[in-house]
Amino acid sequence: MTQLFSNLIKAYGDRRDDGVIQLSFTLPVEYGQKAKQIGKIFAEKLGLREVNVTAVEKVGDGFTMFVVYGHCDVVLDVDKIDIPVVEFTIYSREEVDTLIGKNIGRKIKVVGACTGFDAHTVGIDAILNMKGFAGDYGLERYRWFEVYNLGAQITNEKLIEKALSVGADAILLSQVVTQRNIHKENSLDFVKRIEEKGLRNRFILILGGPRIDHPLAVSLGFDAGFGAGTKPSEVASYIYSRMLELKDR
Amino acid sequence: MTQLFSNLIKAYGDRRDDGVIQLSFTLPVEYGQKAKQIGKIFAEKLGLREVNVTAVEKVGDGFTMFVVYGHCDVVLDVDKIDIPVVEFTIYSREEVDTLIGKNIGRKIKVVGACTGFDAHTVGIDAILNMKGFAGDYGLERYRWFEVYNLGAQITNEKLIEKALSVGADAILLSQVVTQRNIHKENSLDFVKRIEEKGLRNRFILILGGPRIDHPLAVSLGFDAGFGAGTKPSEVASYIYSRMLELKDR
Amino acid sequence: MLKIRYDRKIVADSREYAAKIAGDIYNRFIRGFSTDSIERTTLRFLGVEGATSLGQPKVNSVVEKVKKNSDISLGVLLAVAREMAVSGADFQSAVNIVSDGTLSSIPPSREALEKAKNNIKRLAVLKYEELAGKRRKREEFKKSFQPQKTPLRYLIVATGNIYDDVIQARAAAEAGADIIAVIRSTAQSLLDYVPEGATTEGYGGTYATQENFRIMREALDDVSKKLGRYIYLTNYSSGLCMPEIAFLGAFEGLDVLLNDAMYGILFRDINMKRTFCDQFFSRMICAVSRIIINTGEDNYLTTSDAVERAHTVLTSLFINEAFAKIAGMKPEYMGLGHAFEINPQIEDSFSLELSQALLIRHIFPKSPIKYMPPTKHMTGDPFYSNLLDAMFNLASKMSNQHIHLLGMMTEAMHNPLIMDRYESLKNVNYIFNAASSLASQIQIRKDSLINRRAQEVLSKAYELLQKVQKEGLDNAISNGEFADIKRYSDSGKGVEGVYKKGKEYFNPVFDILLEKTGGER
Amino acid sequence: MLKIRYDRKIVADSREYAAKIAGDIYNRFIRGFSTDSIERTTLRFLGVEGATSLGQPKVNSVVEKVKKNSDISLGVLLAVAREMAVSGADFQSAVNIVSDGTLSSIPPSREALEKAKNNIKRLAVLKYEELAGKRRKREEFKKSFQPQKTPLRYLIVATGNIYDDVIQARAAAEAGADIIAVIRSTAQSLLDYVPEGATTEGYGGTYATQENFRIMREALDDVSKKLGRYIYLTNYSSGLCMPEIAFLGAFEGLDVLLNDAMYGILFRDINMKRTFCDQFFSRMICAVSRIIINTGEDNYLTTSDAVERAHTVLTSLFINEAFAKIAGMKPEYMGLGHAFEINPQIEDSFSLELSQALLIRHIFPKSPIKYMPPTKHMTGDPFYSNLLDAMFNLASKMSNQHIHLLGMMTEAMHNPLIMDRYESLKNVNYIFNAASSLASQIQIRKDSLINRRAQEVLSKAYELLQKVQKEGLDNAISNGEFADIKRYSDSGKGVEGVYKKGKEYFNPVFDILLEKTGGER
Ligand code: B12
Ligand code: B12
Ligand SMILES: Cc1ncc(COP(=O)(O)O)c(C=O)c1O
Ligand SMILES: Cc1ncc(COP(=O)(O)O)c(C=O)c1O
Repeated sequence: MTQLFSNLIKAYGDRRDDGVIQLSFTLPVEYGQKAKQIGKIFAEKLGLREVNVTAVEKVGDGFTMFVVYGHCDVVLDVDKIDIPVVEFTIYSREEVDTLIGKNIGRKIKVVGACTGFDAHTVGIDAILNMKGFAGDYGLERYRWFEVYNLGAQITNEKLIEKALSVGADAILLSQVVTQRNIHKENSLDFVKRIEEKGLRNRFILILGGPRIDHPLAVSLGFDAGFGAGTKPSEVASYIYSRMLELKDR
Repeated sequence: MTQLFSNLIKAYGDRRDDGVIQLSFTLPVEYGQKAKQIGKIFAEKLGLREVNVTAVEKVGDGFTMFVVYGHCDVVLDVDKIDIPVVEFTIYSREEVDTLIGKNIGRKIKVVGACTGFDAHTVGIDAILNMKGFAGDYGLERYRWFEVYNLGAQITNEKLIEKALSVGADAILLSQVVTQRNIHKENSLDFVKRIEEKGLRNRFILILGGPRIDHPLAVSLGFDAGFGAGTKPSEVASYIYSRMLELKDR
Repeated sequence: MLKIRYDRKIVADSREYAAKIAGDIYNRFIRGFSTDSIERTTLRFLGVEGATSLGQPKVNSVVEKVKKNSDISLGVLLAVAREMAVSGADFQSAVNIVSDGTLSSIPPSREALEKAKNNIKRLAVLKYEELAGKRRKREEFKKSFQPQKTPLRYLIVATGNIYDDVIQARAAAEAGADIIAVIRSTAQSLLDYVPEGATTEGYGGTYATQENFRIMREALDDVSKKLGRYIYLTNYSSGLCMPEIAFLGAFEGLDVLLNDAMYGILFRDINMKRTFCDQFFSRMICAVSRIIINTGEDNYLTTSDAVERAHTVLTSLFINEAFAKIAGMKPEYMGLGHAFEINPQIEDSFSLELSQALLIRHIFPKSPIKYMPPTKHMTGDPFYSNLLDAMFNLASKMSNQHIHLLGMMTEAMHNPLIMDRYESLKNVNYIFNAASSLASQIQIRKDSLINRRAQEVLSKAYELLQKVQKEGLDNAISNGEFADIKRYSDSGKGVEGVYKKGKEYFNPVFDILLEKTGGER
Repeated sequence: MLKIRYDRKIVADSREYAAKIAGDIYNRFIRGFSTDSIERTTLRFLGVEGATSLGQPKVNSVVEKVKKNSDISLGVLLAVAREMAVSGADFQSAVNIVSDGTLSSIPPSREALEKAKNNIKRLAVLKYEELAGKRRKREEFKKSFQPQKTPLRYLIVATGNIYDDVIQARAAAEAGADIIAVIRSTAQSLLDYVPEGATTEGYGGTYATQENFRIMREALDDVSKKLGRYIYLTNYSSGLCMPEIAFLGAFEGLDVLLNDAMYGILFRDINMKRTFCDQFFSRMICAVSRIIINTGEDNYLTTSDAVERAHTVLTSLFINEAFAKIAGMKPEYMGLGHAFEINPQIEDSFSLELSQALLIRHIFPKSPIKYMPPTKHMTGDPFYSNLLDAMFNLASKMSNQHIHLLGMMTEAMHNPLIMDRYESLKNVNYIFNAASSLASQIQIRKDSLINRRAQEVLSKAYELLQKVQKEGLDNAISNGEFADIKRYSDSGKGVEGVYKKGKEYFNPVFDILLEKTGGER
């Protein structure tokens, strides 16, 4: 365990650079004398050293679950990692309202929905509805936002139509179900439709959901992405600062 | 997710060969906007695909903990894995006693201890003392075993001396503390001393402890290894069958 | 059981209000109406199965054709009877003719029609007996096992592939599950037909089909024998095909069905009238087949706050109970549902949960109450989320719930992996055993938060019932009283499939069910 | 607090037996004896520190030399006083001379000796005042913070490197820990000297040294200020250097010390007489410095069964209490220890644990009881083991224990990783908050298992005390009454370091401590 340069990092168990991590997984092997070693070899193949198989349990006929601790040699050079981050100042609701009034001078229109088969409205409601989330009021509560919340289970096409018809500034898409990457497929479909209509620069496009993050959203063609625990004021602040940028151009 | 041949296995999440596993680890990075992506890249470097970073939490200044689920492409050919297993029949205490009486015809002498700095006696006591473990009586309770339990915190040297002085058939070494591989070092030291004295074939050498398994014990130079949850009757059965083998030779 | 204090008079009054609320809906929206799905169920009941050459389920085709070529308000069976009367065809052939759209336009003679109708009536009696026979056989099979200790351990499988589901279900049963629920593909509730055959796809589950029911039932019967413990099978009937799925479930020996009087309205935007009719018919089927229904009040707490709106759950339970009574169900089969969904960061959250759980257990003492685990506040950290499940397990054991849905420590991540389910069972097995008789050793203090909270929730539920009774349930729903969701009586999916029965409406299956269930209507 | 029923008369009688048991040991083995470590502590008390040129701690060197060149039974200080008297050296110089082994063989004049002794006495008073000053300053510092809610969250750090320990301790405090315990390297208890300086190695922890104490205290004071919450510091004094470490701990501002009257005998095979003397002296130091001691009865349940031998814990607690009283400790500083160690597969294990926890909490109402987490039955599956900790947390909250050791879900694997500790805090924070007032809302039924079990454990403890009193504690230990381990009065480590004090034994530090503590002897 030699100490690495400070920008190079390894996993930290209880000492710098010890590389300790924990794994759990199930293998389709019968529980028995050999199972533990198979689990060990599996972890070794993944690149762990000094593998400690701490649990080997039968989860069903022909299936064995493992818990493993081991040392892992993955080294990251954090300075070299380039991560897109959303750069904007987060204001309170009162501040955002004042700023929009002063610098934009008109109501910002946003249209939001959870499209596709996805019926989870709680997330988009948390951002848009009066009630808000974790004590932070939703966009409907803002003086300078005009909100159209279309709920869930509508098509991407409908969402775009609505945005056009009300003359929205921003479209907020929520995606909660991620099984077999349905959220990515549906988001791509949404962006494709926008692009086909030549509307990519017409709207600020925002993607949100518990498994969304900014880099993912950007890679799917959105302007920004917001994940688990997002507060409405963060989204409001982002939209405001984006509007300001667009105005300046 | 193509189905593999039946001897080739991948991790099983909820479908054959989906390869899903779970990880948790801590990185020495500040909790913040970038942390999640660093965690993701870490998991990808380990070889996971479609990494889902489900938890990113601050465990202290400069330290962030991650929980990750992802797909892992490690494939094992279970048929090709060669795992040493201890081959012997497990008998009950009554059976072992009858068999020793019949086929060995004299008391088998065993000496056991937990040597080095290791002070954990509960494991070796579970195997040797009357009381036993999980309802299975210890070797002291057997008619045909003569047991010398030296407890803990004695040296390897003393254990060997005692074994010689009582004319033991088997030596039972327990190792519980494994921090920084002290158990391996101490076990190797034990075997080295035995070998230096030219006594390797004089005793059946058995290693035990919660992190011991048969392959490890064999690699350290023992005849057999026993891990967590071992019952005394298993050890008794093993010693008996080894004695029988040695007698036949 | 651990006793709590609350005003029993308010409970009695609440029940009365609920009876009025449901009775009003029955009179205004159910009695005198039929729906596409009721008609299709009738056909299935009489043995119509399979698909047309275009792949459409035959029962759908028949109903569609009757709507197009005849008068659906008189019931599909009248159209079939007519065809039988005119062409002399037997029931099945007549059904095929109607389905093909080639039904004759000549009006039948009165006598021939009577005869045909009588034939169908006889067939209905026969089929009813067949179903009853199945039910009896299953009950006998069940009786050949020792009854399990409650709370029963209910586990979901949701791989999206029925064959993988079988693997997971077997593993779960072996690890200690008492009930296996096969989760349906998302949005099946919006399909206006029941898919056919064994299915290997879906999101978040695979389809509820007759064949899937059969495959899983067979597997579980096999495991039951192996383990010497009866394993219950659950699926979902909610949605546009509620009565059809109820029938298929009954036919294939399911023990439990998700079936709520309002879930489809609120959470799937299915039309109110449609849902009211369908739930009634489907519950009559459950009643005669002694299927335990599960209601979905737990869902309310995913969109509403579990502390502020706890009483809406209780209000809805009273209403669901009243609807079930109208359909002729016995309390022993009313698996009313509630949930452990309070924000875990609230001080005394456990006491509040326990209070709610005890209150519901007391108010519906004979019902196999279904208790749902924490979901909304589960996080991406499985170590932590597993603890919420532990406290949920403890609350369930201490209040002796009947059907205990096992929580998953990966609730916030994905459909359960095989090991998630296994860990969940380890959790529940540990807690139930460790706290085995805890509840019987303690008493709740008179002036405690637990008692105060129970009384508060009850009073609020009562007030809401009063209000709903005044407004009418349809209007209350339009006002967003439940789950903070608003729905209107003339919108929503499936509204086009509801019709007022004509004077000559003919449906002996309906009649038998009405007769056999003898509900409070 | 949650009330349980038990016979208070038996408690009073048990206390009497325990007082007799400890008194007997005091008379036979403590009064009139000193040990190597007591002598070394005396020197440290008077300011002797540092190492010889050979790297041996000076206090060890002095004692060794006195044993070799003079009469240790009269106390090291008499040898030092003699040297002062003969050579006119001041205290420190005289100490160095003795340490070098070059002490003069000429007998001092009576007056010179008296003067030297008086000088040392004055020094002792001065040093005592210094220590008392430190204690007062710390108490003031502590008072500048809001007192924390009990149970206090006690977390261990055990990296084996004091600097890593600091990192982990800070992280733990930030995540909510109230007490940080720095685990010692295994087998330090067998070292007959206290290592010097900051240490970065050890197995399962790093050494207890004065410098390590200082480093960690400084870090925690800093964190306390940052968080506005006083963070307590704990280390271990058990072993061959019990009184020395107690003194160093007191000097460096530790709040809690592991310090048991019998642990070293049973678990480290340290000689009985040695331990009895050392614990007495070390506890006098803790008494004057208001350090909370922690006893180690929890350990009994790692070698004995926690159901069968639960009463041995209680018996031992009575005895530890009696010894502490003799040393002049107040109940407020007696952190008597017990543990949650029942096999989790036993039905009603939680009720049994709760019963035991309540019983102990009731019998020692003023003491900052230390409650230890499950360890023996923890498994290699952290998801599962975390649940045992959750139920332990619940038992602790429900019985309002004082010092709550956080369990680690990786107890069966390794010393805690940084994330293990974090998860453990999440666990305890959730449970304590969720069950915040639960205990005040319930009552325990008269005829419950919990009450019956409490009475049973108490009765058995009482019987054992009776027996021990008859046999004498030394013989009871030889008979294996505690932890199923047998130890004999003339064997064990450190026996050569115990001696009967001669008539002229001189030790003003001892005298001051005896005077200031005024224990029940
Ligand atoms: C509540 C809930 C439901 C409710 C939904 C009610 C409703 N009207 O929304 C009901 C019970 C109806 C439901 C049904 C189903 N659900 Co659901 N459900 C959940 C649950 C428990 C909580 C989700 C939630 O409300 N979270 C609270 C909100 C506030 O958090 P959030 O969504 O993350 O939103 C925040 C951020 O992400 C962000 N955000 C979200 N959207 C947006 C959009 C924008 C523009 C921005 C800026 C930010 C933003 O801001 C919000 C506030 O911070 C989750 C499990 C869980 N604990 O996460 C499962 C879960 C999401 N459901 C799941 C599934 C599979 C289903 C079903 C398909 C199950 C089935 N087969 O029947 C059905 C069908 C739903 C469908 N067709 O989509 C899975 C998804 C698995 C996956 N990863 O693909 C989950 C994870 C449960 C599981 N483990 O199986 N569900
Ligand atoms: C009880 C216990 C103690 C007791 C020991 C009492 C005693 N006389 O044995 C006390 C309290 C004294 C103690 C002290 C310490 N302990 Co300790 N202790 C444990 C604990 C909780 C349980 C161990 C146990 O008794 N298990 C029950 C027995 C029956 O199981 P077993 O040992 O696995 O034995 C079975 C098999 O392995 C096998 N077996 C074992 N030996 C042999 C030998 C043969 C020949 C055969 C055939 C089979 C066999 O058969 C047995 C029956 O099935 C474990 C944590 C845990 N849950 O595992 C920590 C643990 C082992 N201790 C640990 C540590 C670090 C210590 C200390 C060093 C802590 C400290 N710094 O003070 C000290 C010092 C001990 C020392 N010098 O070695 C660590 C070890 C970490 C590591 N992997 O290296 C653990 C894992 C806890 C932790 N997470 O930190 N400990
Ligand atoms: C009563 C009820 N029916 C049905 C469902 C789910 O079915 P679907 O997603 O197909 O609407 C639920 C979900 O929890 C439910 O509570
Ligand atoms: C009272 C007491 N002292 C000391 C220790 C540990 O110290 P050591 O391992 O150095 O003996 C323990 C362990 O739990 C204990 O309970």
